[in-house]
Amino acid sequence: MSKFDWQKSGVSRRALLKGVAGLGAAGALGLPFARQARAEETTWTLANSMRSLANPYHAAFAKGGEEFAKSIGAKYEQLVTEGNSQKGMSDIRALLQRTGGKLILNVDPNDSPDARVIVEVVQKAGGYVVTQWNKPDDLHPWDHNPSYVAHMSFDGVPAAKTIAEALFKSFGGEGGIVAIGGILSNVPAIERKLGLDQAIEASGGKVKLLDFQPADWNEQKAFEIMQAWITRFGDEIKGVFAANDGMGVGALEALRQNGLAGKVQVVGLDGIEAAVAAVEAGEFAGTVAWDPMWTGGMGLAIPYAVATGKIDIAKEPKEHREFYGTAIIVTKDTVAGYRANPGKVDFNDLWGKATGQIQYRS
Amino acid sequence: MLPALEMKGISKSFPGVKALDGVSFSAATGEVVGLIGENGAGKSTLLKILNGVYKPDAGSIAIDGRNVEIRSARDAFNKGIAMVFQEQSVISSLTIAENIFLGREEEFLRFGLISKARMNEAAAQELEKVRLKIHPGTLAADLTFSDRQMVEIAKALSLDSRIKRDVTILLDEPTSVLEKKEVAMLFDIVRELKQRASIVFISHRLDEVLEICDRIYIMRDGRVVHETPAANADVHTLHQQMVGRQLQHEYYREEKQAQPSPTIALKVDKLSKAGVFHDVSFDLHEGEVLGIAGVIGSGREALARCLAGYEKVDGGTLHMGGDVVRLATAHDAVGRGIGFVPSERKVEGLITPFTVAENMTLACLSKFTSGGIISGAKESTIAKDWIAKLGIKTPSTKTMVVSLSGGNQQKVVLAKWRIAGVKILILDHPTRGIDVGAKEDVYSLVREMTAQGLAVILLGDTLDEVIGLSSRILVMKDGVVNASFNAPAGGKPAQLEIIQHMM
Amino acid sequence: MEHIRTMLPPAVLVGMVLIVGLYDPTFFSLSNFETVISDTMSLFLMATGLTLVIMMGGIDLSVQAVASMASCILAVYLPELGFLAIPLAVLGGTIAGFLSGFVSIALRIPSFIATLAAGGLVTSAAYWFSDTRSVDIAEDLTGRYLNWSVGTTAGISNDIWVGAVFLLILGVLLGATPFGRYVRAVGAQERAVIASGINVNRVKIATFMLSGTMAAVAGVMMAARLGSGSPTLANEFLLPAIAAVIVGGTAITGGVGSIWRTLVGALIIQVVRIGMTFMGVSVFIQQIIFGFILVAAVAVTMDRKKILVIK
Amino acid sequence: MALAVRTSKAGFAKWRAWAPLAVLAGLCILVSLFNSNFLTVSNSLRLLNTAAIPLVLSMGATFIILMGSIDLSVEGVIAVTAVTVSLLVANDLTGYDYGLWAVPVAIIAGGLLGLLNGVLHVRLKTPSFMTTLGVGFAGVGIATAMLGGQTVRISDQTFRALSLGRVGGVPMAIWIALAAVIVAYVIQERTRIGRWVYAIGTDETTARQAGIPIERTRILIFSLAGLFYGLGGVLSAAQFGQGHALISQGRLFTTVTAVVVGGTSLSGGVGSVLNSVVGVLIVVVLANGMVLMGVEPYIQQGVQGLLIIVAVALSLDRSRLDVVK
Repeated sequence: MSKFDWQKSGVSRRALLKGVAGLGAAGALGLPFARQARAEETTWTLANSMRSLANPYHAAFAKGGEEFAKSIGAKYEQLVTEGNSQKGMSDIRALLQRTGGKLILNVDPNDSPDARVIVEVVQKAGGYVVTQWNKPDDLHPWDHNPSYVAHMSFDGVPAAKTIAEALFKSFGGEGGIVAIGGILSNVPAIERKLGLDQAIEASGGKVKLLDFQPADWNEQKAFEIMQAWITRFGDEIKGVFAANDGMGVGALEALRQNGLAGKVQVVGLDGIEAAVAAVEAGEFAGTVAWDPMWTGGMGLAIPYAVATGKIDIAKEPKEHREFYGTAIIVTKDTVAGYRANPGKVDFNDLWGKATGQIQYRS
Repeated sequence: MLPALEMKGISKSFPGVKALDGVSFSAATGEVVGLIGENGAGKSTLLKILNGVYKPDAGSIAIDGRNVEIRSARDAFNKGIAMVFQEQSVISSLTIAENIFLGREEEFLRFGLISKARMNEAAAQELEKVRLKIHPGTLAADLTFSDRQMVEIAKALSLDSRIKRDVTILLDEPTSVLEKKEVAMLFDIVRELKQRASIVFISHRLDEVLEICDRIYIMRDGRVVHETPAANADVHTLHQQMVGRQLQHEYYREEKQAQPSPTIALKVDKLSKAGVFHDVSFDLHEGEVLGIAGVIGSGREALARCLAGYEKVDGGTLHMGGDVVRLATAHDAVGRGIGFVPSERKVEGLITPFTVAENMTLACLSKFTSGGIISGAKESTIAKDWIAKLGIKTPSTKTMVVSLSGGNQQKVVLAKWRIAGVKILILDHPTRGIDVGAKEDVYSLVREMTAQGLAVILLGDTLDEVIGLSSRILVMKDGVVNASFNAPAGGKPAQLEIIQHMM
Repeated sequence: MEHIRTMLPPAVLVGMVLIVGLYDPTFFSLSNFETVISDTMSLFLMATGLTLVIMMGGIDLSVQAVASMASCILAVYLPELGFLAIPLAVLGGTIAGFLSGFVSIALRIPSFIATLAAGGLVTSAAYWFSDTRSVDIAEDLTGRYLNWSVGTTAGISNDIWVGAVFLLILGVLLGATPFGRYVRAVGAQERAVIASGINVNRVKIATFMLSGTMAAVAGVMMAARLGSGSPTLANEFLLPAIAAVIVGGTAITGGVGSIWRTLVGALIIQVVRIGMTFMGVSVFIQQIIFGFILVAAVAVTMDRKKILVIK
Repeated sequence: MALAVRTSKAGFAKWRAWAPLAVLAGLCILVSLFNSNFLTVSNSLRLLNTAAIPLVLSMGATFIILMGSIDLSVEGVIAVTAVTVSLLVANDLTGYDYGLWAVPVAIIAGGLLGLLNGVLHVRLKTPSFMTTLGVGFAGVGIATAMLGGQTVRISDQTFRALSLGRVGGVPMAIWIALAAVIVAYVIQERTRIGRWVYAIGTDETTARQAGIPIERTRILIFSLAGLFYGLGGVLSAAQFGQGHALISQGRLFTTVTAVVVGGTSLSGGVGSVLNSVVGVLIVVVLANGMVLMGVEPYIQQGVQGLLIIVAVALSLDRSRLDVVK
């Protein structure tokens, strides 16, 4: 509440007024907003880097990082790529420069290839880095000791499979479904589609995939595609699979416009608030919560332990270097429990939620 | 009685030109005042000052005896002065009614909305004044050129019914695009209107001026040189006063007029363009200035543009040096050695934000290129050369042409084609809007070019110019060549002879 | 006065560098400058071709799609074709540029729409080349074939050298050849260029082809840096690239501009972005400030003398 | 004018005015050949419902483009207004509950951003392309900053009825879009600034000569466009039940495309808000149709590109443009 007021009346107006004042003011402009003095030489700066704070998943991711930093009293920096790989990497370089390499970075690379470049620059500068979700298959933390501390991910395939099966169950395990994918070339999009395909195969021909369309992670596009599907397939559609919750919500709203919300169930992944609420309302058959607070906090806690000499990362086993987190399947049955205990993160239990070494397909 | 409008000692300068120099002028209600003079004499500048487009450097304007300052077109309108522009100012995407009342829609507002019905009704009344029987809701884009002109006039006349006092209407060459019938009608309107208005009438057509005006001002080089009641004037004296010199042949460098060579530079055979001109045939000889006379709508402009490859023809053939040539684009024409000096200098002739040197070399850059790179040295050498040759007044070769005077700009265009080495040059109003000194330079240049064997097709700014410069004159009317005159040095045809075939 | 105008964009850049550097002196280091410049190169290269199109008075909205497609072609064909994959990828961009130009000229469709639509076609092609995946480039292939982009020469990153080479080539092309002059002339007053007998359509097509080519070069460099090609690799690059061109002082209406201005523009954008990170400006307001600095920078760097009506 | 002769428009050119409608009809026929459900009442309503937000946005964009300018701030303005309205109606973040009163506030917020566009563009004399690009960036930033990294979900069902409710069996959003079209049409046809937009877009010099206040009109039109985007933002929030900075992703180019496909010329002066209605429907039917016809997903963008070229090629009246850029 108070945060909202501050943001709205303070920052935006001030920025608006001063932004116009021209370039001379541009430098001065930054000053009032500087959140902290420059880094001192001796302490570590912690930073999370991700696509954007405008989506709920990453907002929670950032919060996890902030909380961990608060818990140890360290400086925390937030970087966003705005979907632009180049910007993401430039910001990281700038931060390395500013901190003289004393940087602990937890990064969700904009695109998997970015990870290699990021690891290399951090290693060169003497910082520590953990990557999330995206990295090339042949890039491994143990090849970059000690800077590249770990890669964390969630296995999209089994999660998507489980959630798809929850969807099938919602309509009795027999009928047609439609599926909305992410950007075709994104790794999570590919994994989640694969999980769906496995679930369909496992149904033994009882569930039919009527159509698959990518909506590029965009809820608006998902909305429009869903509208068209309702026309094309009518009541053949028994369920909707969306590769993330945002698109799932878009599809749900299209169903709602046609009086089908709740009648045709939707599933998604990511566990955003809107989706969890829809599970409670009986409109989503389920979602998968990735525990972004854990991702955002633990991605800094582990390298901090390495940087401060608490652990020797080179001696850790591979399942502590590349590992999956614990995905929480949220369905009608489990949602109450999930609400009651949304997964408190214990920053001292470094690998408590790790669930095995990452497997490479393909 | 006080004159409705009086200007005293008005002066106005533009970079490089003194457009008006101490001009005094008056018009009273019930009077049609003619304003004549060659292009560049300062008439349009005077009108634009009255219309608030320009501010005078010196002098005063009085309306009904009170000194006023005219700040904008809107202001002029509120003070009872309306103008019909020489360049049309009808907006094609609006209807006739909307054009008439553009910027003055208040009177049709009801709860902030324009009542189209009332606006159309009011517009219909204005259209009636110009006897235009077209629905006022028609888009201006769908009108013919002369109808647009009538709309323009209606727009000015709408002042009459909206201002309580007597008004002044400025007509800047309103007849140039009108048919004879329409001109007669316009004159009826003017006669009717002058009961309660003073009217300033500008035209190149001296007979029209004599017919409609009560009093005539003759301007030359930015000054009023004569003022005479129309009853005492005749075309011949008016013309002489306008041109201001007895020795026509000296002005046009007649002594240097070359004898055309028998070699044919361009043979035009039954050239046609649907609805514009048809079956035009002539031979253009090397060293010849071929003048084409005709009113707007005679097809001569279109013919010139076709010969320059700007527009496509529908029929007929062109021969150059024994080949049949097709001039589908300007690229083809230039490739064949045909250059065009357009009337719209700043649009088609020059790239105004480019430098003098860049403009001069534009048509033949390859000549100044070695290994794919433009040689700045070569470029500036040739530019300096031509600046000297043509007496172009410019601070340097690197000056943007936008800052040169009209005459100097035109010389840059001519230099461009000379540098490109064209064999045929088509001059479309080459002296439009440039001052007398520059005009004489252009004339000298034309003589010099023809002496070197170039062939020139001339669409003169004035008939006088066509006669003075040309060695042969074609007269076009309604898209066909109506007559042809030889005009050797010392044996020039008379204006009236030619005008007969034009009208 | 003319010279002051010309020097405004670099002055703005220097001013920004000073502001950031005074706030945090670690910004002032050779290695940091090298990093900043080298990070700017892909944006700069993408903006170079665009500069030509904008100077001509058009716009090319397909550049990011073209760069992405080039990255896909490179990644897919590098294992089979080796070095040849590089010219192939660049050629892909040239063809895409030709397509944009052809549609715009032959059908007389404004370049805004023609290139927007062509961008859609190119994206489809990128998906087709990459089989809708992002394609990794193996490290040994990068070492063997792409060192000209990712390595260092004389202690300076090769991408800076590549950028410098193209700055030189395109600078000369635009500043000292007939083609460059025609491009500028078309932007300033197309009808006068036509009237001077120049085949304007050819100039236009060539400009679009160059734009596509340079976008592809940028795409190849991005793929080399990231070790992968993907149909979405250059997403979010289009608007910054246009901004780089305009902030450098090239007029959106055409006729005025140059390649070095675009380099300066790209550097300004990079310094603003990096500078905010250096100064610790909250990410929540970085974008707001970025937006207004863009407007302010254009207001300062724009040369209004040659532009009559601002739309 | 060098070329004094201007003949009345030929019959073919007249036909062009109807080309966008013909393209739309052709497209509809094509799609219904593949899928008979296409031309049903329920699908038509669904299409119109999908078209509602783009319609509202295109109304604003049309005025800007008619003026010969461009507005790239669409997405930023929508983001700000969607977030504003989400925070003011009953929601899970702020505790405010102003109900429908939030709607005018959000729309006015859009208008203010539009005003900012106009003032910066006119006063700083920066081209609208860059001004609106900058303001657009800033808008997305403001929306992000307003939420401060949090998410907001709307719980106010009265507000959501703006999108979900039905009147006479027709979704509310369609009625609102229809109202927006009517308002835009009245502004275009019956108000002074509506007519001045044409005058400015066709010939700014003449418009100035006629005493039209060019600067003020430009600023007003940018503000007006902001109001329409604001309404679009409100409808987006109502449609998805939440507000976030990315809610408008992808709206910019679809809006401009729709306006141009409808036959409004980017060089100004030619077109109408009604053209944009047709243009939006073409774009929406195209997207809908590709799913209905089962076009392979990865070539959809290509097909869309091709069809846009075809549509624009058919509907542009090129006789009016001597130079195409």
